[in-house]
Amino acid sequence: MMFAAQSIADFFQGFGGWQYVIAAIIHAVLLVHVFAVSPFAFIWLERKVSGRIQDRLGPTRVGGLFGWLQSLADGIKLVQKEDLCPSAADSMLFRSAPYIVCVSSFAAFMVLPFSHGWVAVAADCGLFIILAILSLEVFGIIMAGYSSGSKWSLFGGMREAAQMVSYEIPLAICALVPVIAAGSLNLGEVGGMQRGWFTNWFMFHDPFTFIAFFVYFVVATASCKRAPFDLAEAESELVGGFHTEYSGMRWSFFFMGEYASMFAVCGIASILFLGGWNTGLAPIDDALYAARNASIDGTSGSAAVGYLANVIGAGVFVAKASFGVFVQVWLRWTLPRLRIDQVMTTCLKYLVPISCFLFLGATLWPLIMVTGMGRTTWTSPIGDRAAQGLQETRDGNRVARISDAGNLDAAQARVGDTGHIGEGVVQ
Amino acid sequence: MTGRRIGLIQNSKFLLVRSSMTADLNSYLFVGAVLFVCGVVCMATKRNGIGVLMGVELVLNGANVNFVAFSRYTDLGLDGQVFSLFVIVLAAAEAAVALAIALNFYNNHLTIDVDRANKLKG
Amino acid sequence: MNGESFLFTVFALATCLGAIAVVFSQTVVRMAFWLVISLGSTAALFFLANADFVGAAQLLIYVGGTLVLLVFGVMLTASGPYLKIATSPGEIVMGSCVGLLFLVVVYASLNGVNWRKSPAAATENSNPVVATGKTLRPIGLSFLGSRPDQDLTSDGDTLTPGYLLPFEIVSVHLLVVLIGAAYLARAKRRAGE
Amino acid sequence: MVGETLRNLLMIAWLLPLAGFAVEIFGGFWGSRKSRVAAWMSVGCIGIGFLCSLSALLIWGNSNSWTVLDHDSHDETHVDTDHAKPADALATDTHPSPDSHTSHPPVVRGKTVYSGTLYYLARFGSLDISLDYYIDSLTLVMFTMVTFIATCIHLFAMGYMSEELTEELVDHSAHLSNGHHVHRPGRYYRFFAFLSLFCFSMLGLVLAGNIFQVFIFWELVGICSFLLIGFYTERKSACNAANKAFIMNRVGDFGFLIGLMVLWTFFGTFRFGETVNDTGEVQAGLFQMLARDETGNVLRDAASGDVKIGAVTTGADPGGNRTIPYSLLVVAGLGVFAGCVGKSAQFPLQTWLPDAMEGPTPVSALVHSATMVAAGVYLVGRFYPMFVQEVLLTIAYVGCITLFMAATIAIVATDIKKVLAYSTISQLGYMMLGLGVFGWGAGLFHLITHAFFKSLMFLCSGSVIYGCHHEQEMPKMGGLWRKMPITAFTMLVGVIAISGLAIPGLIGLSSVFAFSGFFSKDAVVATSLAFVKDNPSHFLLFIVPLITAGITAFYMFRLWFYTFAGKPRDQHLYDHCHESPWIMTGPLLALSFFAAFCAIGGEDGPLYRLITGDQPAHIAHGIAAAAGSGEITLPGHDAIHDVHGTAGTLALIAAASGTCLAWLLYGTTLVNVAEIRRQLSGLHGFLVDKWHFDEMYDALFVKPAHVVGQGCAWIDKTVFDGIIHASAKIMIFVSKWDKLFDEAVVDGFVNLLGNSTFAFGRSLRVIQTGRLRQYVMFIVVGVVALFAILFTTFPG
Repeated sequence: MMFAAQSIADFFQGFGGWQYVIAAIIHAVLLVHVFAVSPFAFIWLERKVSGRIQDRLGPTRVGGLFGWLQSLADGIKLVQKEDLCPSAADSMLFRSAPYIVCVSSFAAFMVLPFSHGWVAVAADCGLFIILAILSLEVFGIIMAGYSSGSKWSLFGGMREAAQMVSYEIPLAICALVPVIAAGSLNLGEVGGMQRGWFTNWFMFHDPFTFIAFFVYFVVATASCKRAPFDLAEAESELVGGFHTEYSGMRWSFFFMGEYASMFAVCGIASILFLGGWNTGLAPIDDALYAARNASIDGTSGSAAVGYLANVIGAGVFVAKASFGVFVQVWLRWTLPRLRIDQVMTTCLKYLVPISCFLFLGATLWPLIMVTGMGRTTWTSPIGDRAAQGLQETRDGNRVARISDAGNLDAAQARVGDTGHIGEGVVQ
Repeated sequence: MTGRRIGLIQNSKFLLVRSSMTADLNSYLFVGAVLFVCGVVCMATKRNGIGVLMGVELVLNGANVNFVAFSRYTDLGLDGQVFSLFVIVLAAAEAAVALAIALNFYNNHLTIDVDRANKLKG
Repeated sequence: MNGESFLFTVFALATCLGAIAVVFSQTVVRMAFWLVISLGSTAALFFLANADFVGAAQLLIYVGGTLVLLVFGVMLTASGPYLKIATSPGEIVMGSCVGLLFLVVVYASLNGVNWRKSPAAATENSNPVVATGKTLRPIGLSFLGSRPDQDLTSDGDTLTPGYLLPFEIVSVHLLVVLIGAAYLARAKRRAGE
Repeated sequence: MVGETLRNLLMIAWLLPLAGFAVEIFGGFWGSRKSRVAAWMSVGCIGIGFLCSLSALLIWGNSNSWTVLDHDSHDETHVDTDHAKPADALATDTHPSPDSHTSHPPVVRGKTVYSGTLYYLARFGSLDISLDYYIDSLTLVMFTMVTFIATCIHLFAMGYMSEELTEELVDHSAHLSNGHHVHRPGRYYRFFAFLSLFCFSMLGLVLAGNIFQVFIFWELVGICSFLLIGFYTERKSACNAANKAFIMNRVGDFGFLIGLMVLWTFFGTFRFGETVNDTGEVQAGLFQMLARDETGNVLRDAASGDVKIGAVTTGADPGGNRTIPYSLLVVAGLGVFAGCVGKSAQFPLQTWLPDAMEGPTPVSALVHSATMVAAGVYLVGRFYPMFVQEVLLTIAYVGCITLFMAATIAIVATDIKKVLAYSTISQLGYMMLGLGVFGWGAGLFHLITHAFFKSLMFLCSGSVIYGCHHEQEMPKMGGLWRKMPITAFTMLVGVIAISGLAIPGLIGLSSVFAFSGFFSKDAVVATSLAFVKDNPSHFLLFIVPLITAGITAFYMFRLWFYTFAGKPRDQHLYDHCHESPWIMTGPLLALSFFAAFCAIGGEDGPLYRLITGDQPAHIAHGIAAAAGSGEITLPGHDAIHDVHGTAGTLALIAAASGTCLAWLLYGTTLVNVAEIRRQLSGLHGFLVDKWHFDEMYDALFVKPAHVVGQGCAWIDKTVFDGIIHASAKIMIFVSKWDKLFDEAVVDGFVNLLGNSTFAFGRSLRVIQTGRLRQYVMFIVVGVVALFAILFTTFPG
């Protein structure tokens, strides 16, 4: 789709700086589609998995094979539903809360790279930005809980707020553990560093990252208020939690947001720990890498090769993230729900100290390695990979500049810098 | 200073509406000014203590905007960003303490109305 | 009017309108909502000004932290649903008038100043270091006490100090605030009871 | 060697009482008022002092092999007089010139006078003031006498003052304003401390080697007398008596000071005898400086008639040509004598002594009869070489008046101690008379004997008072000899001694059996007779003492009869009175022995020889007045010797008649005393009023003093107070206006300032509404206003 964007941009050459805006919009549209379609898949997945786990078939009626149209049917039903607003509610907040939720969780996709260079905004501090954006989601939920004017919602909102605010801490810290190993917050670089055999995945970089992966996954599950941490929508106690009063599309927006954020956190996990779009098999990865570079240099092959390579990488990435989502679903139907105090205790009394310990360990690990075996890693030196990552990014920028040299003034180049739209051009 | 010229004549140009809002320094500063003024007015008009707190946050954000703008458009460079980072962190700290104070106030007076906090009335 | 200006206009309007809405909205939670809008778009402005890290920090700390905290406060100090402590319209009018005057004054003064532009980038009128957008590592290094952006550009004649000491001070300050806030906000018997 | 030994012994005797005083007064005896430790301490001090003095006397005698006592030495002085001697040789009587001994068979008298310097007080160029010692026979005799009597009196006082041995003593003679008696803790230790201090002062006075040192101790004994007279401070009478004594002594000491000034001015030294100063050169004393020719007259400059001061080894003119005007010499003598008058209670300063009887009786015995009052006489004797004829005549007349007047008053006194006091004055008058009529030895002889018997009689009276529980009025007594035989007997001894009774031997008067008083008074009377023979115009100087001898016998026996003989007049008193304990009667016996026999042998006896051993040279042969000149003639020894028999007989007759009269009047009931008293009521009243001396002084000094004082007071009240009050009023007036100014202007300004500030703060108070939002608003408005001003004032 990058290719498409670039072509569109080229098509709008004459419009001053506007073609990039249009390109950005088109990107956004594509992303929205990803964002909007994936929940259908995940809801369907959830139904089937829960069904299997509970020894039943799950949806079979609507649609043919495995009832794959069930979610679509649900969506149609929801769209048709009346948009209710309780009289006791603060209507303005009540209406706007779902938008906040799904916008925030959608915005996370801006900096989430699907493959090498396939990213809307290749910010230097991508991880930081994505965590920040994900943390916005809470606000919408609190809004919903507060503005619904019902005690169930209020309690739900409060629980959600407390849970999120406290779970952000170990989440960020655990995310920082592999960052220490990588030395970069740029998710693209981090992903690029893990090329080669799967031992290069940061999960296996050192014992701390290994533990950190599981801790991160638990925390991520909680921060997506998935069971067993779904106290915000505990049906048994608070009818529907923060979305008790919602119905129709607004209600579905919450679930879009939830599933999107599930996908987002799992994607982050796959990039930080599981090698991102790398398969973990050195020959394949090297092949794909060579293909991309060739396309970038423009020496051999065409842009289509690099594009194909990126498609493969994106598929790998989505597969990894989806597996993470599957595991979360799996957990939901396996583990009982905790009490709210247990949730908070788990976070503040166990996960935070553990993550802090992991953080310290990760910082000390290179020293241990150096004293032990004279190098900072037991796998291939991370410095080289970092250099390669930097190299790629720089190449991308340079090529973009070259390609646009003719008619781009500095300001537009700045926009390119900011939006990194030009990266994909050559690929 | 040499570059500093204050005068009604020269200032009169801000009165006429700007045709197009380009992203240059003055526009940022204007946004910062609006944030600042809004924050001040918020502080001045809100009777809810937490509203006053929000006003403070607005004011601080106006300052942040200015910092970032300067770092972007003048050779203040990174310092501006660093300063704004400090401002943000300290603002968070301030918010925490202020909120604790507000809670105390509420515990003692069963209200959050700052007008009720006139023990220091002369 | 290029793309940047367009984005800037959008976010600037969002920021200003959100702020104004904060001023004029009555219930606290709505204020918080508008504040989120305003601060979020401010963060967007930061991104637009190549201050990615600052923007992210703004989002994380302000929107995700401080504002949630504020809403907490709202809920803890709400003596009724949709607490509304109305301000007399006269005050609002007067405040807005004064605010307007103040805005005039501020804008007049900042407009009257000929800000010293970056000499290195006199043509494109922006700071070269920041213009590249690669500000994360320099900021981190400056927190560690070294300034590559300046030391490398200024022919290495003088080594300008970084922000190690302020950084440490701020960290200690945060710890102090944590403890102090916990102490202040700990559950007490109400005066009324 | 002998000099050092004597000096050290006497210094021990002198300084021991001082140490005792220090210990007793500061030794913390106020903590234990029941202990006799202080008393024993002082008794020990003075007793050791007595032993030292006695041994010193013996050592002195051995050093010159007692040549003083044998008759030859006495004659040798006669022999000396026959020889024409150069005046300068006579200037130092203690160093007989060698040629006198070459020309005579050797009766060698060793050095008998020792003088030296103990300590230099101050130096003024070549002049200096120092503590010296001057030891000759007189010094030694005085030392022995004083220490002995003091020892006896200390012992007596231990018994007499025993009632002070208590924490709570009720003084029946002292009344508080509310009429109750004074209750106070006993002051036993303090009494003995004062006694020790007195002994120290008295001995220092005797040992003194220069007239200034004498003056110092003179004042010290004055202080002790003051303290002891006023021992019962709670009694107003005691306080008054103490003040009176002190003040009257000051009157005399004023003259004394004048004399000292004259001497210091002209002689440049105070020393009596020669001393060797630390540079080794011999310094002549006063006695050496005042040269006398062979006739005993002072050397006078023919031209100016001034007196030459020879043998000067100090001062500006070593040549010895310095002179002193004769009149000033007289003045100096009179001045010194004035001091003696005050101290010895001579006319006209005698009135303090009877009042001094307010002190405890031992004090009266020691201080006011035996030693201190005798100090005046002693000083006259010591300073004799410096007196010229006119001074001596004054002395004689003063003594004459004093002795008669005091005797007459003593006749009518009824208080036993008062009688003794007046007799003391009278006897002191005798001594002065004797000295005045050139009877140097006689006067000092009487001094010693009188010290013994008068202290004896005072102690007896003390014993009587003690036995009669402090009853002093003789008319209430009578017949006490049955109750207190020892006292009565010893008292009788004393009475006989003072009356001068004697039993004429069959062969001449030279071998009479008599008590000490007879011999000494006999010597005085004889001297005066000799004097009168040479100067008929001064016949009173013989008549009066002769009559007074009878009066003395009369009132003394009157006293004895009144007290001890006859029938008890107050039965209650009689029943309760008792004999005193041994510690009081013991001293009585000892003293009575000496009172009786100390003067045995009369003028050939050892005591007289000892006293006159070192008498001034010009005395022995008298001073013959130049023919035709109005000057008086002073008798020599042989002249006195010639009239001795006559004088003695006359004196004896007078004494006997007085005794008989007393016996008639008081021993028997033949004559009604009251009748006589009524017939002579005028005279009696005159005498009872002590010749109106007190009234006279009151009229002469006190009243004028009061008048002057009232005048001064009037001036003070009217003039000075007027000035002060006027200035005060002016000040008040001014300050009123100042007050107005202050309140109106200054305070007004300050208050205005304060009020305005307060009001301003009040007005600002409105602004401080305590509303956060308003403050913010103020800030904003302020900033806006500021900028507005900025824009308008600095356009461009």
